[in-house]
Amino acid sequence: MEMLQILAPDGTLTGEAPLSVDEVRRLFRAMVAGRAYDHKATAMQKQGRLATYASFEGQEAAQIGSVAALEERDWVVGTYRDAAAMWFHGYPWVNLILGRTGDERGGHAPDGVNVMPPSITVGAHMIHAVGLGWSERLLGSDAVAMTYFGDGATSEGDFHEAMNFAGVYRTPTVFVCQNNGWAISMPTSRQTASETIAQKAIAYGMPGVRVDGNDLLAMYQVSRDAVARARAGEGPTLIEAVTYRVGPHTTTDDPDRYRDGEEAAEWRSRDPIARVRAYLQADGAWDAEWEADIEQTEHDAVERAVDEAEALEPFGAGEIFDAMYAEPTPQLIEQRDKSIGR
Amino acid sequence: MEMLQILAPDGTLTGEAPLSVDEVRRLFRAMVAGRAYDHKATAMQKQGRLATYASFEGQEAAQIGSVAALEERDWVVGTYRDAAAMWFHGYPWVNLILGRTGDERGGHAPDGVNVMPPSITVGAHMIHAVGLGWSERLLGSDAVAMTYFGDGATSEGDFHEAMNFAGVYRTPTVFVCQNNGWAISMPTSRQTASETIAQKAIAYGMPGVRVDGNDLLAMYQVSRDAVARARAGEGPTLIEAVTYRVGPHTTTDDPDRYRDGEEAAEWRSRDPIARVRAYLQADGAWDAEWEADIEQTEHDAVERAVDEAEALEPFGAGEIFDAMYAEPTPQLIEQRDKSIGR
Amino acid sequence: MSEVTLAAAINAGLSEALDADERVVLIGEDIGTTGGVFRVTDGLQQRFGAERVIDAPVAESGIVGAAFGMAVGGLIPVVEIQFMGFTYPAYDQLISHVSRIRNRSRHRFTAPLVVRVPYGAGIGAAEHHSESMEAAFAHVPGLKVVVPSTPYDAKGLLRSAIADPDPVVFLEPIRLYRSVKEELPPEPFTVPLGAAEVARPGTDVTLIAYGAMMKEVRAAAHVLAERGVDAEVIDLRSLVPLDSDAIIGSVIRTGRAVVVHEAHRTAGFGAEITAQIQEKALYSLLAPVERVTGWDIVVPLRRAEKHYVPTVDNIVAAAERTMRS
Amino acid sequence: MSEVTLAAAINAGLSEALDADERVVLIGEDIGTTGGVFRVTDGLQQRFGAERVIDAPVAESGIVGAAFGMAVGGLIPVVEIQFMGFTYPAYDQLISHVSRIRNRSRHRFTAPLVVRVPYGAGIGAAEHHSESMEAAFAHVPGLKVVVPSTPYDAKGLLRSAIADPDPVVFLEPIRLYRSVKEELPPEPFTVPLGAAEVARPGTDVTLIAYGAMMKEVRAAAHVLAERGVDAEVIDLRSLVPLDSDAIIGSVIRTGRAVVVHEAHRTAGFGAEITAQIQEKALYSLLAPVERVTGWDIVVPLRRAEKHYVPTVDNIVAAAERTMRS
Ligand SMILES: Cc1ncc(C[n+]2csc(CCOP(=O)(O)OP(=O)(O)O)c2C)c(N)n1
Ligand SMILES: Cc1ncc(C[n+]2csc(CCOP(=O)(O)OP(=O)(O)O)c2C)c(N)n1
Ligand SMILES: [Mg+2]
Ligand SMILES: [Mg+2]
Repeated sequence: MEMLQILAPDGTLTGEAPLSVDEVRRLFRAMVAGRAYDHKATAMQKQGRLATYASFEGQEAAQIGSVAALEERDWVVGTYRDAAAMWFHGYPWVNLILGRTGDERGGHAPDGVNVMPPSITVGAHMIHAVGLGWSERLLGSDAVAMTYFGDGATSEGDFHEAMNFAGVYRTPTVFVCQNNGWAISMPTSRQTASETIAQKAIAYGMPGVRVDGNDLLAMYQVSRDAVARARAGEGPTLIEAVTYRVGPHTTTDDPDRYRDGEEAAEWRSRDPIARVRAYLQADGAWDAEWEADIEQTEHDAVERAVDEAEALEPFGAGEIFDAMYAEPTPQLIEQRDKSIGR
Repeated sequence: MEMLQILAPDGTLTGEAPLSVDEVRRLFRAMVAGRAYDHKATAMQKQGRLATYASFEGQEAAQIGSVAALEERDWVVGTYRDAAAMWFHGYPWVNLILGRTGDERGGHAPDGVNVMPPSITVGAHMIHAVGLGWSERLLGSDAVAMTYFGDGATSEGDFHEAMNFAGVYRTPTVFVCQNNGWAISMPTSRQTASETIAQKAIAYGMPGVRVDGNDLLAMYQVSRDAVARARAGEGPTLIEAVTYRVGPHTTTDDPDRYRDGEEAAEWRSRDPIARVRAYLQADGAWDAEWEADIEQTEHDAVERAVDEAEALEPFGAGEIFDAMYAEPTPQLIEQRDKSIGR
Repeated sequence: MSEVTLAAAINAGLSEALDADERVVLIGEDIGTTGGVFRVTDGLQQRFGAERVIDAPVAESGIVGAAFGMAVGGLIPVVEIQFMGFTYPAYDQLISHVSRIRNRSRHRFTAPLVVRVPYGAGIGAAEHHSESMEAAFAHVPGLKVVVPSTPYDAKGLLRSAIADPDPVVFLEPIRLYRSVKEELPPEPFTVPLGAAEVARPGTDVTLIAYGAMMKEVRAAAHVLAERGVDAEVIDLRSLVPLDSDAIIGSVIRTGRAVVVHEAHRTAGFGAEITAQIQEKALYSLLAPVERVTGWDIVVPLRRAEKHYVPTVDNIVAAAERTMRS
Repeated sequence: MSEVTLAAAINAGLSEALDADERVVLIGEDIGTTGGVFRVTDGLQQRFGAERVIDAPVAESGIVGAAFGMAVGGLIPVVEIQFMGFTYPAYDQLISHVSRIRNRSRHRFTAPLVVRVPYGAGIGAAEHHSESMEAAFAHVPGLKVVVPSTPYDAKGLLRSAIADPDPVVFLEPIRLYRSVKEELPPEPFTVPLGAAEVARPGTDVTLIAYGAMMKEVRAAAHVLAERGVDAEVIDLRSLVPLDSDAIIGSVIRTGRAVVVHEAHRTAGFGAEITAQIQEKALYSLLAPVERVTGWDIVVPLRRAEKHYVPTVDNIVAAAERTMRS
């Protein structure tokens, strides 16, 4: 299968840009923000302020290029590695950080923000996006659901069931697989004997497209088209974003145990942010000062979110009981009383 | 995708026959035997002598044509609807009948018969065939495992995981999907948006073939090739046998609730046994007396198996505890004592 | 008014719910054109259309997962899984997602869905068709588990389950689908979740059960009465939330208890009930609480099934044992 | 000889088993090149090759299902599931197939596999990484469930589990992987399945626990001793088969019992133990059996996890409550 590319690694256009320069600047800024968060979170984990953290460095274009195709009313259903997409769609940094500190309140998106808490189990959440889009349709809305998952997740049975349901019911679902080459220590080539992830769409009677996941413009274009199809009632699409996890799986992982450093170095040189920078620069729409400026601003926003998250008192012994049901059962009330007293 | 056919519905050859006339006569006889069992079991259920029964009428060629490609050391892993294939591979009629009367001893295949008890859960057993073939390879044998399942089973996540494992590890597995048009009341067209089942193989990097499941010769040919590939270490194959369930799903089902009688009538006219009969007849290798003779003999064999099954005393209150573990746990011994006394 | 079966009562409850609230949808295998393997959804697709009464591919995890997404999105899905033995592929969706979304989003997202599950043995069905694994659901925080034993309760509890803001596993005793009948009031009604019912008041011994075993337990109380033992019968109706007060109150009065279920003994729900009784009523106990349960074996097939399912005699004998102390 | 951790003891047990029997194979996610998320299989793929130490795709049902087929075919697979929270997708394979094949084939086919599962909270892990759902396995007839709490038992029980002709779910307390150490004999040894161990003899009250909670329970016995209460500590080691005799014998002597587990309270395995005690030792009980357990809530994340896991204080307090009667 062919891989769509619009922006060559050196930043030159090989096709028509689907976005204006202003729009590209906006998305460039979002990628920079994502990276600011990513670096901050990695650093915090090293200081023991976060539980494990899963970096998405190198996958910023795959996430921002796709999520940018959504309207506010649409849904994002992603994983532990999709913070940039979630944030772009309205999930505040403070929530993301809270979650990573180990606080359930991170999962409480603000009202009106249609972003599910990140899925930690691999593979089970794509069918949720199918259900969400389906409910929107039955409730008379044209909102669509975009779901993010990795190459590893395609091995789970639930991936298959989600794809099959979406195909059969033509639900407004956009499946975005970030094929980042690895599932912890397992290379994609050992995850499946299929040559591409995109071709798996054939098994479900839906279109599958393969796209350079480090190319913001190509990501945007295929996502825009998939969203438009879904919104028009023409059914789901599988997008395979070919990208790479340049960092470790999580902060507890040591990639040197299973892969060659050169591979990662090679992919670092295909950095999606650098590619857009080169494009904007060639267009005269970039200068170092501007980037330094937005970087500082976005970094500060993350810092503020960190402060806010860390200022929040952890749950007391009683509060952990408060959200199991709308009303606690008698058993839970009894247990809560014991817990406070115990 | 094209559908392979060698024997046209009127019994004329459209390609080269992969079997000698003598071999075809042998498989014809096996199909006749299968039907004798099927009719007997359906009748017994109506008399209340069996629990529910799932008829495979019309699917005899799909089963016999494929299983005939196996050697004795190979494995058969099928469902409640695959009695003909299981029997051909050595699973005695008495076991099949016992199982349907509701007796666990039906699941005890004779030593050396590599046939798993029929899977009642839909979809979960294909991965067992993957594991079985894998174990054969690791133990130094070239035996392969053939697994039977329906169109409905392809919707289960376990189908996907089985196919994926087989693809990744190139296990000696032959996946035989009998696409018989229906999964209880669900037509295949609503089970998946994929145009064919065979094309699902693409998602796993394995060959998929579509074949006329009512054509004994075509079934044999694709199965023989798939088995040969598997045995040679060249990996798994998905075979989609296009056929039809002319009877009800099980004896408790009423197909008139969900499908047009004409469709079944139309398929009855494409009977796989009649097709081979016409072929043999044209070849001068069939006469009515011979068929009457084998039919009687096979029918008698089934009758003897029925007698044997029905003569077996049901388990007593104690025996139901005997096969949970190699050695019963203290808890089970205590419960057995209670059960005998209670 | 005529009497209706438990199956018909559920059908009526579903029909009313579909009528009352556009957000209610049904999804399951073969629930549409055939009305389900037990005909519990008979006629509903014809009446409410295939968009609201949805025939699903054979994929239980997908069905529950999709229904979860629908519920988060604002619908009220009522899932049917054909038999309890086919819920296991959906166990992960139920535990990891359905039961947790309220907690992991601190009330922002909720999953007000109902999973209807025919359960239990006694009809000589095939392998995997006779399961009673309610304990595996009752142990999962965030789920509610409801088990009716009469047509009235079935309809009333179902309406409550559908109205409940949290996910409910709704267990339907296969054996009682058509073997119990009663007249139902013509107007809609509900039965609250979490409230046990004293099915028969008594003073000597408390028989505690739910769902499929209630028929045997009621019959056992009758036999015991004839033998001069006045048994109180409690139908739990909900396992989660559990009406512990009803259990403890009764046992404190009677001093004796027999807990009955068809499920396997080890780590069955009867252990929980027994543990609670000894925790809260130990000093009232005149005899050990007896558990009458299925054994720790796969439910035997048709020819030997009867050796598995607890009988009236077993229950009577257990009650009499408690009377001897 | 130097001391080894529980993780290292398991590694040594696996290594010995791979050495001793060619039919033993390991399969799991990331167990090869990385040696698993907890490094329990460290070095084994390098030593025994990728054909016998198999890195699997992310598909738990497939892993268990394939291992099942392998086991029927004559191998002895030892599966690793990365965390207990990821066993649920494989629940159907375990219940419907692994646990049943011996019964449904009346001994013709068997599944002598082991499923290794890191479990339990206490390390501030992410969602789904702190589960203690042992009751959901113990309730399944046909499975054995084993839970070591020391390096010696871990190695000895593992060898027995691998040698066992039936499927064993082998639960490894994450919290103890590296926090307990002891010297092991250089020669191979086994610890039988189904035999509890008296970890500390005592006369006043019996503390019953297993796996992850043993450290707290041992410490509680120590505190109690300082306060003049002589606690007997029983480490169950196996939940199925259960050493009921050890439990009952002890409680008959002490008259008091505290059952401890980290799993949720409702329908947890502690209910089974409690039920058995009151069934067989009611007249010896001087006080209600206490259950000290995790609550009926999703295990809280890192910042509030401590409010969930039972503590030494909780156990001491429960034991002291039993002493008051
Ligand atoms: C059901 C389940 N199984 C296993 C895991 C452990 N695990 C966490 S991430 C991961 C790899 C996922 O790889 P992929 O889907 O490619 O996503 P990536 O991490 O590369 O973004 C695994 C196996 C899990 N979280 N859930
Ligand atoms: C896991 C599971 N879900 C549901 C069922 C109920 N059921 C039995 S057969 C069947 C349809 C299977 O259709 P298909 O795979 O096409 O096989 P066929 O019956 O047509 O041979 C269903 C849904 C089951 N046995 N197991
Ligand atoms: Mg990946
Ligand atoms: Mg079919």
